[in-house]
This record gives sequence, structure tokens and C-alpha cells, in this order.
Amino acid sequence: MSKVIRTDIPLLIIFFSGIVLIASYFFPITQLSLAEKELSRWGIILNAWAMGLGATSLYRWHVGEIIKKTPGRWMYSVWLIIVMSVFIVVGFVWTPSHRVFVWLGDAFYLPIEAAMNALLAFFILTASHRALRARGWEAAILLLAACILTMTNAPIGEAIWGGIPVIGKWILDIPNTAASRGMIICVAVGTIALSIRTLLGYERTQVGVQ
Amino acid sequence: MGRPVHFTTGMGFLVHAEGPQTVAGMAVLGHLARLTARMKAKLIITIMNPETIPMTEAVVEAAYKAEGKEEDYKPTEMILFLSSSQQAYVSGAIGVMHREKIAANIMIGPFFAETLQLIEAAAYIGAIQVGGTARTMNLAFMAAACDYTLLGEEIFAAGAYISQDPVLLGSLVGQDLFKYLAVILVVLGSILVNLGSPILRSLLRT
Amino acid sequence: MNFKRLDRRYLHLLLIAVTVFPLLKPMGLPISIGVHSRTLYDYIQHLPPGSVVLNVFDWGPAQIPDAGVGAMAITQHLLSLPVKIVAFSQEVSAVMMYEYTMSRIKIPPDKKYGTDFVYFGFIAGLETALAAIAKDVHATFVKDYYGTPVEQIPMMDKIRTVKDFALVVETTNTGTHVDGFLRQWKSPYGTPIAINIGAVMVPTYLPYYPGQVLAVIAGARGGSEYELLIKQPGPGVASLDAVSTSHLLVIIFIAIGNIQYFIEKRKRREER
Amino acid sequence: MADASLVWLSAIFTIMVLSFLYKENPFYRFAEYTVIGAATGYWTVMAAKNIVDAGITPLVAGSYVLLIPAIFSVLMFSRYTKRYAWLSRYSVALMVGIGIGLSVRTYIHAQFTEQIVATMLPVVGVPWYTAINNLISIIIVVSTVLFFIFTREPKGGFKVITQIGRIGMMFFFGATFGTTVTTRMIYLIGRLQFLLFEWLKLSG
Repeated sequence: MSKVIRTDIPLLIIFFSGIVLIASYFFPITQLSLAEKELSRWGIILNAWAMGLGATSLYRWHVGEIIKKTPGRWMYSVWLIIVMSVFIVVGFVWTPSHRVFVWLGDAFYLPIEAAMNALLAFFILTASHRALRARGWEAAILLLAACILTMTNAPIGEAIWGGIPVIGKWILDIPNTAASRGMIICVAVGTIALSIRTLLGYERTQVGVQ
Repeated sequence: MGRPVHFTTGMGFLVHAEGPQTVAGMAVLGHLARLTARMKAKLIITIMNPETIPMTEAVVEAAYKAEGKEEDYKPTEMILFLSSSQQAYVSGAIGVMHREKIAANIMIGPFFAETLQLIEAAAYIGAIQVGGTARTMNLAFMAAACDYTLLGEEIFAAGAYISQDPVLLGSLVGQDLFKYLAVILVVLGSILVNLGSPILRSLLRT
Repeated sequence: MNFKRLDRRYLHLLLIAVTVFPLLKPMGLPISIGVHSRTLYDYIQHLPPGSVVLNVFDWGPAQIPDAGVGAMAITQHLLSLPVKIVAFSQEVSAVMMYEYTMSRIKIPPDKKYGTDFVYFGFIAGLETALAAIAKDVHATFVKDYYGTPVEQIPMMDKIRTVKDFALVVETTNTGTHVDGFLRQWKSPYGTPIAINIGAVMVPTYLPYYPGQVLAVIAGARGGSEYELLIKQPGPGVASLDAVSTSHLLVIIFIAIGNIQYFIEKRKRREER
Repeated sequence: MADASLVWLSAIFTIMVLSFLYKENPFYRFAEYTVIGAATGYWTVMAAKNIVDAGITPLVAGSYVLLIPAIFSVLMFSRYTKRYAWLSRYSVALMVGIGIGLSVRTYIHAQFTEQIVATMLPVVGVPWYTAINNLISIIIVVSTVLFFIFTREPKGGFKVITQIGRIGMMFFFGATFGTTVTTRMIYLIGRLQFLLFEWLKLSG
């Protein structure tokens, strides 16, 4: 009994929800497309509730930090909980499109996220210095393509030599596109195969069965 | 106890067209968690997408149970949801890597712009890195910097290889058949197009 | 100098220096026009008068210097022609980018909100919503961004289904948005889709050209080309000098890394 | 759009984050914890809006079938109890099922057949350079696909083919690396433009 409710039912849920969505794509039956619409809506709802799970986890973790008085970190946890709570209270009391909430987002969320994105520029500089080395001839091709494309995207590349953007465009259009297509085809095969294995219950790790 | 192992599925979508990549990552995590349970090594999983929290917990718990090490399974210390904002997650994950001085960094799933930063941070600490994603555009960084990289489709086969389950291995043959089919279609279609007949093209388009 | 032990902080400082300098003192390196920008420009230029273009704002503040450049230039171009613009967003954070764009471009005096262009704000549901819009525009675009019901917007009277749109311009840095339009609009109805995306997404979407997409406008570079095409050089063109210098720095450091690598390799061989 | 307080706050946070380049410091950590709290709060509110719009409003209006996802969602939280933790498998299963359904639908068409069709290229009756390029494209696509064959050892002629696939992929990796450099630099330039021109009001 315990196996049925703990393992078999979850596997059946995977099977039916997946099959309905796939079948509705191939067979234009009204009932199926209605079921598909319904399931997509459920997906949005589940996803939204998961966010609540995330918020609770984060809240639990940081309250723990504060209780333990983790040196050097707990005061930041206090601040984090304040910021999070202000957002949630404002968003719940007014609406997310209310100007106070929008202002909060503009002031405390977006600039930091954008600045952290800018840090990536420094990361890629050190990464290209460290990782792009002609260790063998294959790595040399990678290196060469990376350099040419870097210069293609910058006007100075063209100023140095008119051929750079021509070669860069060729790399992008021919070998890059072709290899990308080959990989996309294989990824599609792999995705579909894994999906079928999961639907049929062969891959069951994700429901917690070893 | 030595230095810990860090695992992440990156963006970790589940209710999404890229969901199967997360499932593929979980298959690897299941195996990894059994190994860390057996060897009493510390395992840390950082999460960006809250959708994967219950799944990750179920997978790791089952693995520790299977190894008879239930008492070592501590979800609040092992499974850390950091943030659903990409950059905030990354800076949190880098913080975890630095504090815990991780020995290995394993990243399998749908990866986006976080790839480069995570790899750079782990390289700075000197961790062994295994990367794999079917999001081809972030594969370049893994290929250039990881010790082992699973390229695209290979992540979907990883679980089957590790499990050595005959049915799963058998399905890899099926995967190969479809790839041969793709090759045949490309070659045949190109020949037909050159002979002036786009029949295969229009047939596949419908 | 031993670059291996070189503190990475100097590297960081150097990068800031080479980017700030050309921003303050532009050098004005020449920019050539690529085929994608040219294709989209010509296509828009030759749209029959009265055509409707769906201009999708799916970019956030991080994209202002990247895909945003193209979004502003293309919107400016559309406004200068006798076509109608319907705009909306699939991302919450993109809503403010509409206002950002409209407050920075020149709206010709004869163009009026509601008769020539309209914005429907954030529409939830991603791909599901796109499929719904294709079938019935009014059912999904119930009210515009300012709360006016769609029936009271004069230009929307004749815009009912996907068939009424002559072109989609999607500006984003997220593949999901593009895929949604390709699957729900391009595949079933054949609506031309032009994508204007951050440079990082370009290799991923080039395979879809020319079959599935009309053009791929590549981030700041593509946007700057478009600025030049409409003869209004703006922030994109201004940033390209800094792009040049920072890219040159990357190349120099790759070269240094490799020289170091070969010197070390030779040393190791000699020691043996 | 931007009032002075926003510009100042943005500038201060930007500098706090960039201070990480010198070393990890309390200012950076303050900004980091701020964005984690803000992002989680922001997305929780958005999620709540989605729950209300997609789940509760139609439910109240009589769409009782929405009780099902509501129950599955609540089951997710069973992980906080030790005894009923297994119940969350049900919600995981539903999410996996929907994800797989969405995925198979999209991959079969847009990723599998469309890419195959796009590779059926003409080699005769086109200018010679197009012919060569098309031929190269077909060869690389085919050899990349064959590179991923699991059941055949790369030996002899087959090894040569997979080698070609590898070369193609190296071009792809290089190209992505190169374009990524551009995007990352542009982000930085964007922030610097903001600091220089909108905050300090210098002129370029």
C-alpha cells in the first residue's frame, strides 16, 4: 500500500499530465485542447506557489542566522528580512503596479541587479585571460574564433583589417550555425528520450525513488 | 570530513520546456548524493528556482535513505535556496563556495548567464569542475574551463550511464536511431532539393 | 613583469580606464551596416501605409545599452512612417522601458496615442497569451496601459486577429519570448518576426535566419547600425568606441595569456 | 522619468557593487543582501498576483477544477513536516509531468524537424561560394549529430567524421565566447554611462 501511494501514484500523475499535453499537440480534439489549457494554467499556479516555498525557506534560513548570531552575517540577515517584508507588505497592501511598489523596485532591486551584471565584464576579462589558451589545435580553433568574433563586434576590428568582419560573419553564418543546428537536433532527441523514459516511469529519481 | 561538494542545476526550470534538463540534473544528483552519503562527504546544493526545492529534497533524502545514512541527511544545511534573482543567486552561491572552500563543483541543468561566474569562482578556489547543459550557448564556458563537460545531449544520457539500468541503457540505442534518422533525412532531403524536388521539406513542415 | 602574479585588481582598474576614456572623449570609429539591420530597415521602409506592427517590449533596464538601442531606433523609425504600432510586454520589468523609450525618442506631432500607436502594458501568460492574442486580440488586450477599454481605442477597431499584423518586432534578451512567437505566430500563421536581441543571444538565433526570422538585430552593434540607417546617431553609436577599446583589451590579455603559456611550456621542456 | 532620489540611490548601489572589484567588503555585502531580500519580496508579490489572477479569481467565479492545483500546491509545503514529507512528491510529479509535456511539444517541431529542414540546402544551381558554404554546413550538421552517437566507438572513418563535428563545435564555442564578451562589456558600459552622464552629469 505504502508503495502504491508513495511511488505509483506520483508516477501516474507524471504520465497523465505529460500525455495529455503531448496528445493535444498532435490531435486537434476539443476536449484535449481544453485539458491542455487547464494544465498550462495549473503550471502557472504551481510555479507561483513554489515562489512562496522559496520565500519561506529564505525566511527560515535568515531567522536561523539571527538566532545563532552568526558572526559578521546576522545583521545583514536582519536587513534582508526588513527589505523583503517591506516589498511584500507594500505589494500586498497596494498592487504591484502601484507607484510605491514600482519605486521600490526601481530603487532597491534593478540598480543592484544591473550593477552585478556589469561585474560580468570583469569576470569575462579574467576568464578569457585564464581559459582561452591554445593547448591543442582544437583549443586553438576555439581561441581563434573567439578572437575574431570579439573583433567583429567592435568597430575597431574593421578599422584594423577589413577582412575581420567578413571572416567573423562567415564563422557565425556557416560553422557556428551548422554546429549549433547539429547540437540542437541532438538535444531535441535527448530531451524527448528522457521525457519518454520519465513518462513511462523508468527515470524515477525525481520522485525520490532510488 | 574533507572539503564539501557543491551541486547546482542553475536556472532549474521545471514547469517549462527546459524542464527535462533539470530532471536530467536530478538523476546525476541522486547518484552524487549516494556517493557523498557513503563517503560521509558534505554535500551542498544551491538553488535558484524554488520549483526545484521539493524535488531536490526528495532526491537527496531518498539517496541518503538508500545508503542507510538517514541521520546524515540535514536538509536545512545541505539544500540552500539563495534567491530567484539571477545575479543575487550568483553572488550568494559564490559566497557559499568561498566560505565552505568547496573541493568539487558540479553543475548540470539549464544554465544561463550564471555559468561564467560560477565557473570562475570555483576555479579561483581550485575546485574540480564538472559541467553539463543542453543550453548550448553557455556550453562554451564549460567546455573552456571545466575539467569534465557533458555536451548538450550527453546530460540526458548521464543518468542512464550512471545507473547501468539495462532498460535505460537500451533507450540510448533508441536515441542513436533517431540521430541516424536525422542524418538520413538531412542527406536525403539535400539530395532531393538538389534534384529539384522539395517534397521531403514540405512533408516535414506539415 | 610576471602577469601570473599580477593582482587582478590592476586588470579591473585598467578595464574601467579604457571604457571611461572613450565615453568622455569619443573617437568616432567608422561603423559599417550589416545585412540584418539593412533587411529590417528596408522591410519597414516598404510597409504599405496603414500596416500594423506589433512592437514588443520584453527588455529590462539591463538591456538599455544593448538590445534597448535597437528598440529605440526601430520605434523611432516606425513612428516616422505612416504605419500603426501596437505595443505590449511579456515581462513586468519591461513596462517601465516603454515609458523610458517614449520619453527619449521624438514623436512626430501628427502621431497621436490611440490612433497611431497604443501600449497594452504587461500581459501575463507568455506563450499561452501569445496563442490567445493570435486568435482574438480584443479578448486578451482588454484594457490599454492607461486603463482605456480596447473598444474605445480608435485604431484597435480594425485590429482583431494575427492576420491584421504585418510584422512583429520582438526586443528581448530571453529566448523564451522569441520561441513563443515562432511557435505561436510564425509557424501557424506565417507572420514575419524580426528579433532584436542582446548580442549574447545572437549565435543561438542565427540558425533561425532566414527561414523563421526576418532579421536578427544584434544588440548594441545592430542597434547602432539602425541608428545610422535612420540617420539619428544616439547612445548606441556613442558607446561603440568604448566597445572597441574594451574588446581590444580582452584580445591583448588573451594574447598575453598565450604567450605566457608557451614560455612556460618551453621552460618545462628545457628543464626535462 | 528618474527623480533625483532614484538616480542617487542607483548610483550609490552601483558603486557599492563595483567595490567588490577591490575586494569583498561590507558595502558589497549590504548591496548583496538588499538585492536578495528585494528580489524575493518582488517575486513573491508577483507570484501572489498570479495566484490570485489565475487561481483564486476564476475559482471564486465557479471554476472549481482549480481546487486541484491548489491542493497540489499546498502539498509542496508538506516538506516542513517529517511525517508527511512524501506528500510533496505529488506536486513534484505534477510539475515534472507538465514540464515534460510542454517540452516534448516544443522540441519535436521547432528543434528537431525545423532544424533538419533548414539543413536541406541546395548545392547545384547556386553561385559557387554559396554551394561550398552549403556543403560545409551540411557536412558539419551531419558530423555534429554523429559525434553524439553513443553506441559506436569512434574508430577509423567514423572517427574522422566525429572530428569534423568537434571542429564545428569549437567554432561554435569560440563564437559564443566572442559574442558574450560584447554583451558583458556593454553591461559595464551602460552602467558607466549612467554614472558619468545621468548621475555626475558630465558631457560626452
